[in-house]
Parts: sequence; structure tokens; C-alpha cells
Amino acid sequence: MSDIPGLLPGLEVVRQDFPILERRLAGDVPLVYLDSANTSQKPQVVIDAMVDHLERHNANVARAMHQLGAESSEAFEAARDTVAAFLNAPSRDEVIFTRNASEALNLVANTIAWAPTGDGELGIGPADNVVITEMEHHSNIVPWQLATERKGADLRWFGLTDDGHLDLSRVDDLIDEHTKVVSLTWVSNMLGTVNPVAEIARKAHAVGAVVVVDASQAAPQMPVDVQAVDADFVAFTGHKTVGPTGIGVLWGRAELLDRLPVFLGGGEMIETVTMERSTYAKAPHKFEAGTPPIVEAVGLGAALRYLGDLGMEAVHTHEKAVTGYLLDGLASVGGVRVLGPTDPAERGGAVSFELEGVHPHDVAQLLDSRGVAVRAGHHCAKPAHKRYGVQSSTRASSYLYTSPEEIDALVDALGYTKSYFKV
Amino acid sequence: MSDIPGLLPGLEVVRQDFPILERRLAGDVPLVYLDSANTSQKPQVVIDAMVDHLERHNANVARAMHQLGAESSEAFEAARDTVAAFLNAPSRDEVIFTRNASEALNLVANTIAWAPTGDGELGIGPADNVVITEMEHHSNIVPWQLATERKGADLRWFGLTDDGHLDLSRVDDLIDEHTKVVSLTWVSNMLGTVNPVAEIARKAHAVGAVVVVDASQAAPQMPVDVQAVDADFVAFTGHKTVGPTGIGVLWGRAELLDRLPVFLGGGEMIETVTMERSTYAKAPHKFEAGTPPIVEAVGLGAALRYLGDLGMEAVHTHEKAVTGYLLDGLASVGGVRVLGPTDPAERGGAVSFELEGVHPHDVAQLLDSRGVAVRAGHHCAKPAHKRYGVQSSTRASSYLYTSPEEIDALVDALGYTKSYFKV
Amino acid sequence: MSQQQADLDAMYQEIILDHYKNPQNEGLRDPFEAEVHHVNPTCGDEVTLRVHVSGAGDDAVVADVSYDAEGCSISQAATSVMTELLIGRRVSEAMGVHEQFLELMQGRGQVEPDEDVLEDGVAFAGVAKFPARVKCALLSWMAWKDATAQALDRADNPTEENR
Amino acid sequence: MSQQQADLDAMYQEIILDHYKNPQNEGLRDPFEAEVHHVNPTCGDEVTLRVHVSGAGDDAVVADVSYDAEGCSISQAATSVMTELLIGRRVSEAMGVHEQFLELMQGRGQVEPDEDVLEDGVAFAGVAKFPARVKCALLSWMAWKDATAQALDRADNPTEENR
Ligand SMILES: Cc1ncc(COP(=O)(O)O)c(C=O)c1O
Ligand SMILES: Cc1ncc(COP(=O)(O)O)c(C=O)c1O
Repeated sequence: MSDIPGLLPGLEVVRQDFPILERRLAGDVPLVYLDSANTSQKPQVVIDAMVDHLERHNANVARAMHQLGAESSEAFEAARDTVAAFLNAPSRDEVIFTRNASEALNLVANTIAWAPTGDGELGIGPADNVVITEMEHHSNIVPWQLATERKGADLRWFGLTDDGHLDLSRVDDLIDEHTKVVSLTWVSNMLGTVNPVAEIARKAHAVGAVVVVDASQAAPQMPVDVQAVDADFVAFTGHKTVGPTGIGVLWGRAELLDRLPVFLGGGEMIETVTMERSTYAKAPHKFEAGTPPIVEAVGLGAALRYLGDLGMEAVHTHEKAVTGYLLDGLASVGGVRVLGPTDPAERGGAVSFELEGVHPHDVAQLLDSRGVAVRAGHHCAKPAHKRYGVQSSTRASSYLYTSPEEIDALVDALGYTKSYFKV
Repeated sequence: MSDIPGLLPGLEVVRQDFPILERRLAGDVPLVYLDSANTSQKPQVVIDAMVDHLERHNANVARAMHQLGAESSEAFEAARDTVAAFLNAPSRDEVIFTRNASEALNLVANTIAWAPTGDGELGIGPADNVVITEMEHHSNIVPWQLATERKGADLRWFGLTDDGHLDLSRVDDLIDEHTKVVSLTWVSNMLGTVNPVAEIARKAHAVGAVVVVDASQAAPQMPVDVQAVDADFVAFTGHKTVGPTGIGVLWGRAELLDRLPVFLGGGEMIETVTMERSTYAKAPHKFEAGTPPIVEAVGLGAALRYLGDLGMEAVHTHEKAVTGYLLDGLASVGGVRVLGPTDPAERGGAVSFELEGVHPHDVAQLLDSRGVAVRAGHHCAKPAHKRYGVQSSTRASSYLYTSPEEIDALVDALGYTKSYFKV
Repeated sequence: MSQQQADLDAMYQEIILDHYKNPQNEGLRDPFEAEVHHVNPTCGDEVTLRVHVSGAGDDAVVADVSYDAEGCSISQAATSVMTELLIGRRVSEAMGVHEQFLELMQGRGQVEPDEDVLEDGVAFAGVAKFPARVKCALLSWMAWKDATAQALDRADNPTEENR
Repeated sequence: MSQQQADLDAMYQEIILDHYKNPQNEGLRDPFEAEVHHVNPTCGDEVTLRVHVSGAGDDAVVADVSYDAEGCSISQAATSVMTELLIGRRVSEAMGVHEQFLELMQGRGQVEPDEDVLEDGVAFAGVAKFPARVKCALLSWMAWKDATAQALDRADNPTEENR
């Protein structure tokens, strides 16, 4: 294996934890999975934890008084502890299990839209504004478009600089005394940009706004400390952190969770229900209507423990090393234009690019014929694509199991693509 | 094995499909799982389908152009086909994957609350009413309490008769020309009652109301045909139909899904996103924001195919046979009062009861010490408990893998409970 | 006897079943400064509980605890035992008893109870081995703490009406 | 040559790459009765397409199809080929061609295309083996169908303004 400083120690062994990496594709070519920003692969321990739960401990949680119920509840709540530790959350009761990051962001947008409005209140009304950025994933755009439209509030956007960063020059105009919410991504899933979240949180808090951080791309790649970043809400999604689909996390400050109205109604989120009225449980249960994603929580717990065992600092260092190698590789191809920062120190591991003369679909198709899996399209970030005058792009995204040889395979396959399309 | 007419053919072999049934609990007693109305156990094929997906085909859906993405998308969309067939839905595009039944019901309640109001519109306003029943699960109560409260509409309730049926005597007063929605459970999770859903749907449609059927307890136990029952929306949940947690289903009539506004915003549910405005995909994607429960859909597909292979008629016959045997067994104990219909032909397999002189918690505890897992509490049906003057009850609920011997074990353990508490 | 059976018997001590069948200090009484209603959302067990505090500051005493409760043997017996333990004590002492009981319940069977402090309350040591039942044993203790906090709060910050 | 490579070459036929590099009938033109904008939500490919229908009823003819499109080789070539196939045909015939093309695309490589009907369109047979690309090939065909339906609808139900 190539020797690049910063690679995860024992990478060859780590790769063996991921059964899918042994897959061979059509034409008996090995899988080169470079679509981890889309969804990550799962280590055996995560799969095994889920299987063990389903085969031996499956029962509903909270409501069940029997032994299986106690085992299942304990496993489920232990996952909440694991998430709290992973985020350095002050309290486990601040960790809400959702369906995915999108639901987590919608939960915040909807409950804020339903909250009372006025000075010192959390709700948004016609006099208020919400600030997001042009590099957001659609899941952190559409909920705010819907909420501000419903409440008649103003939606404002941080623009982007030519080199792929947030344009902070107008920050004091954007975030003003009418700003109720600032919601932004920590790491862009298209540009890779790492945003100065703590700095923006400080500005937002100075005017009394609530700060929502979309950590969907940050949580897989770098240590996340909700206290250090000084956010009020942080969302991430299980399937990108080597966990299963069907589960996401919303962390929120206890005091705010207390003040927000309920989201969805049903079993588990109530205190008591009568025909006249219902009262609700405290957070986190208040926001978890119905049977929660139990086996998914078990899987997510195992996933975050796996990441913790590798060490998020080590994962981050690996990501930077591989991304640097990837950027160098792309530069060597010729005709490649990278969208977003080109210094690996300033960015995450998702690298979107254009290959002159070949449409991203066709690039992806050719790469796929060589076993190299990348994403082509707008990556759920249409406004950011528009900002850079492109309709779509090709994105290669590495993760903790990515080896330099896989980057070599990508670079090779890009050369082949160029020759195939005669560009 | 006892010979009771109607048992599933090859029950002993069927039981071997469920690995957890081999579990031995504290004191080396075998598990007797009679809490299937709470959540069902999973056959090996479901677990294996999920493992195979995670180990060999895992990728995000729809957005991915590579081979794994195609395999994953195909598996995910094939599950939608399986659900459509299971429900006899006119179109696969009417099948929406949600987190659970609770989210499915909230989806309907929220989008109806957001829809335009007025004559011929789907929305609810101060002049309108919504009708539910006193035997609903909290997940079909609270969403309507919240929606009607937000919109100033009236919430009305079908009462219950002393023998556990819907009181239909006032139906024409309840459902009137201002009724916009009638939402009711097909099979009660507390009383076991099977409601005359098609008859009520007819009355509701006569006044132009939309009919929502909570099939959470029906779907596991009996053939569900959304066309025959003439509902507009039908919800059920994966984990009660031998599938995984983290997934539920909302079926809705295409024409209504088209007219309803969107629910949650984000990736997958859009057509295009610009800073000025977004437009949305058609159903089902319109209602599926963010990465869907992919491996859960794969599991649910396998689960519904498993049920289909057994045959839902055969499952239903088995359920009735075992429930009859259970009711006889309970009658033999002395001091047992069953809540709900006592004729197995009129009910589903969830049987709630009181044991004179012993609180349900204590009953459940004693049964658990004998390995018998039942539920004690209000089963998320507080209004129905109140209606019958009880605060909580013990519930034994069988399923396709339940054997008469397990019912014998329950009856035995109830005798032991009585002697333990000297009643 | 199996471990299983032994654990069960350790939970359902004679003393607990006695309190269950003959609850002490039952019923709602006057006077009281605070009344609360607590529910166990999982199972629906409920308690309405009143606290009467006499004296103030360091001399405040739990003059009466009265209640109307519905629930299982563990929750009913816990309520009964609690009233016996707390009525007549200084509030500060009562809080200490509450602390010890809480510790015992959350100790998963690893905490050795102090009979001098907890008296009949030691009978609940066996409950700690059944996580699902711990909430039952704590329901009215939590209600008492809540009500007492409210009562003291009112004593310190009398509103217009009761000044 | 591997099956893999063969499939790829079957998709990227010379004829497709030619149309991609030299698209026919490109640009938006007048007159037209209907203009639609279709998007492939997965990848963002877009087409704005105008249809000009002359004549009415059974004699209605696809007089022109003009477009402005952005997308991959498959979607661009499909648009170009489509305009060549449809312009000048009776609407009823054109609908038949649309049907056949749809069938070919959804046939997963099992449907034998009819060269007499589909002409250059037969080159897309190889696309049918790549489910993810079928949507690319169909984007402007769907747009054409939609626009034509609107154009006919307007001809049948003229509104106040254009009566
Ligand atoms: C009748 C009924 N409706 C709704 C639900 C809610 O299902 P879930 O908790 O999976 O959302 C249940 C089960 O808990 C139920 O029995
Ligand atoms: C930055 C960002 N935010 C939000 C999401 C949405 O995550 P999910 O689809 O799991 O809800 C994604 C991934 O798709 C993402 O990359």
C-alpha cells in the first residue's frame, strides 16, 4: 500500500472490517467505493450488533415490562448514551432519535414555526428572518423555505466566494436583530468547505438567534463537540457514520427543547392522553412519536463506538491525507476543474469536479465500468451548483476505509474516460 | 402439539424460522412471547435479507449511478412493489415509506392541516370537524388533537358499547356535512375489536370526508385490500408485520396525494430547488424527504413476502384459532375479566384483561418470572381504558408463531400468579 | 429455589405486600400548601399528592403528606412507606432520606441500604434488580419532592392571594 | 472484449455520440402552442421544449419541435434524435413512435427495436441495459408528450384570448 503520511494505522486490517469492500462488480473488477459522502459502508460489528439484537433481544422499548423488553430498552437507551458521548453533549436527554438528518432539520424548522412569536420567543413571524447559506444541502434549505413561507418570515442567504468559502463580508447585514435562526452546514457535501461554525454561532447568539448546525458531513469525518462549537441544535444522520439507514440524530440544548412545542404526536411522546387534552413527556421522548428505530439505534451505537475506537482524530487525519492525494491525482489528469477549496487542510473529503468535454453522468458511467463508484448530479445542492455556473458535477468522496490505491484507480479511470470520449 | 382446528400448517417448522423463539430466559425457562401486538418477532429470512443488503449491496438510492446504487435502488423499489401487492394498491406510486405508523398518521394530519380550506378542499378550518374513535391508539389521537387545535376545527369521537364495539347508533350525528376526515383503527390494539371499516367509509364518503384507516394491527393479521375497504389512506408499521423497526407505510389514493401539500422538505422530495422557490417531485417521493429507510425497506419486503408465502388467510385463521383457545384458557382461570369482544370471530389477537386483586404490573412481573412475556399498562390507549373504568390492563397477544402450548403456559402462570398473591 | 424465584421474592417482600394491602396515610387531607399530580407515562400509574409544611427555613417540617394513588403493589407500597418515613421530619432530613432511597433504587442491587435511615424502605432493595419497576417505586417520591419544592417556594415567595 | 465493455460500447454508439456533438433542431423557435420545462430530479438534467402543431383532429401534424436542453450525452442525443423522428409526422403516428421508444427503453435489453419506425432511435437499445440512464433517454420524450397534449388541449378548448 502506498505510503502517505496520515493514513489510518493498519488500514489494510481496517478495510477487512467492511465486508462489502470484497465485492467484485461486473467484469469481475473490484469495487472502488468513492461515494461515502452519499452513504458510508458498514463494518461487520455494526451488522453483527443488529443481527444479535434481532435474533436474541428484539422487543419494543419503554412500554415492555418483560425480560426481552428490558434488554431491548437497555440496548436502545445505551445507544443514546453513546451518541451523547460522541457529541460531548451535556445531557443524554438532549439526544433525539429521528429518521435521518432531514427529519432532524425539519423537526427544528417546524417546531420553531409552531412556537409563539415575539420578543424573546422562539417562533418566527413576519418581522423575523432566518439565515441559511447558498452551500446548504436541500435538506437544510427546503424546511426553512417552507417554514418562512408559512409564517411570512424572510429567508436570507450567505453567499459564496469564488474559491468556495462562505462570503462573510456581509455577515453583519445578514444577521441582524430580527434574525431568529441561523442554520448552516458544518462541512459542505458538495464543495467540501469546512465552515467557521463557532464564529458564526457567536455572531448569531449576539443577536439572540438560535444556531442550527447540519453536521451530516462533519460527524463522519471529524471530532464533533457540540459544546465547543456552541450550537443550539446539531443534526447528523446514521448511514453516513458507518451506521444503518432509518436513523438520524438531533441534539438540542435542554432549555430550548423544553420550550419548543411538540413535533409529531403519538405513542411514547405523551405523558397522559384524555379526550379533552393531552400532556407530553419531557425531551427526548417528547419528540419521539411512535415506536423508535430500535435496531437502528443499536446499529448506530455500535457504529459510533467503532469510530470512537479508531479515534475521530485519526479518522480526520486519514481523510485529509487521502483528500490531499485525491486533489493531487485530479490535478494530474488535465481538464479537471475542482469546485471548492483545493487545500486539503481547509476541507472535508467530498471533492466535486468537472471534466472538460464530458458530462458528469458520462464520467460516472465510464468510471463505473471500471468499478469506481462516484456520484454525478447536483448532490442535493442545486443553489451551490448554480452559484458556480454548473448544472451538475462528478463527486468522489473518500472515507476511513479508502486507500491511496483506490485514488489511483480513479485517476486511471478518468484517463480512460478522456480517451473514450476523445477529449 | 395440541390439535386445534385452524392452526397454521407446519407450525412447528414455522416456529423454527424465528431464531428468538429458542431464547431461554433467566432461570433457564423458555421464552413464551405473547407481546406480538406490541412488536412481532422476525424470521431468519428477514434478518438475512438485511444482512445481505448491508454486506453486498449497500448504497444510497435514486441518486447513485453506479452498480451498487442500481442494486440498492432496485431492492428498495422492489420493496415498494411488494407493499403495493400486499395492500392490493392500484399503483405502486401510492405507497409512501415513513418511519412508522405514527409518522404515517401524522403525515396525513399535518398535510391536511396545511391544505387549503373551504368547500371541496382537503383542509380543515373552524367550521369543519374530524371524527375519530374512543378506541384509537394514541398515535391516531394526538395528531388529530394537534391538527384540529391548530386549525380551530372540532374533534369528535365515536363512543364504545359495553361489549367493546364502536357505538354506531349516533353515526349520522357524528359524521355530518362538515366532516372532513374520519380516522379510525381497523383492529383495536387494546380491545381486539375489528371495526366495520368499509361501512363507515361509505358513510364518510357520502358526506365527502376523507377516510383514514389505521391498519397497524390489521396488516399483521388479516388480508388487507385497500380497494375493498374503500379507504383513502391506510397506515401500518413494519415492526408488527415481522419486519424491522424504522419503517412504516402510508398508502394514499393518488388523486389525494397529488392534491396534498408537501410534508417534510429536503433531498429526494424535490423536483428543483432555487433560492427563490422549490418545486416538488410527484408521490411517493414528494413525501419522502431525505435518505429513506433503505435496508428497512429491504427487510419489510422480505417480511411481506414471507407473510404472503404463508398466506394471509392462513395467518388469519391461525390467529382466530389461537385467540379462541386463549379466551377459553382465560375463562378457566377464575377472576379474569376480558376487555373487548369475547367471540374470536369478531376480534383480533390482542386480548386485554384484568385479574381480580392483582395489578397488571404485578401480573406481568409474575408471568415474566415464568418466561411469559405480556404487556401491562394502558397500551397507548388511555381513553379506551378510561371508558371501561380501568387504569391499566394486562394484554396477551399471539401471532402466527404462537402455539397452543404457549397459551397453556400463560394460563398456568396466571394460576401461579394468583397463588403467589393469595387471591 | 432458583435465583429467579429468589429475586422475585426479594422484590415482593412480605412488608411490601402488607403496605400494598393496608396503605398508610391514604386519602387527601387539608391543610396543604402544594398538590401535584404525577403519572408514569409508560404504564399509567398515577398519584395525586399533597404536602403540608409547617415552620420555615431550617425549621421547616413535613407536617403531612396525603395522597390518592392508583398503581401496582410496588408503587402503592412505596407511597405508603414514604409517608411513614417522612411525616414529622424536618424537610432537610426528609430530603436526605429521599436521596438515599433514590440511590438504593438506582443501584441495580449493588447498594447496601441503611436500615437506620430507610426503615421499612429497605424492603425495596430487591426492586432495584428490576429496572422496569424502579420507576414504580420512585413515582410518589418524585411527586413528594416536586410538591415540597413548590410548597417551600410559595412560603418564600407568597403571591398576592396568600400573602 | 468483456461483456462489460461490450455493454458500454452498445450504449455509447457512434450515432449517439454524433448527435451529442451535433444536436439537430436545437434552439427555441416560434411559432409554438405549448412550452414545457422538464427536469430529471435525480441529476438535474433539464429541457425546455416547444411544440408547434398544425392542422387539427386526425390531420394534426407535428410541425415543429424546438428545445433548449442541458444534460448528458444520452439525454442530449435522445432529444436530437427525437426531433428528427417526429417533426413532420402526424401527431397520431408520432404518439406511436413514442410508444415504441418507451417500450424499447423499459425493456431491459429484451425488446427488439423496429428500425423502420425508430430509425436512429434504435441506437438507444443499449441504454436499456442501464436502468439509471433510461430516465436520461426519456426526459425529452416525456416533455414532448406533455407539451403535445397541452397543445392539442388548447386547440380543442381555445380560451378567450386565443379564440
Ligand atoms: C393500532 C395501532 N396504531 C398505531 C400504532 C403505532 O405504531 P408505531 O409505534 O410503529 O408507530 C400501534 C402500535 O404501537 C397500534 O397498535
Ligand atoms: C450536508 C448534508 N445535509 C443533510 C443531508 C441529508 O441526510 P439524510 O438524507 O440522511 O437525511 C446530507 C446527505 O444526504 C448532507 O450531505
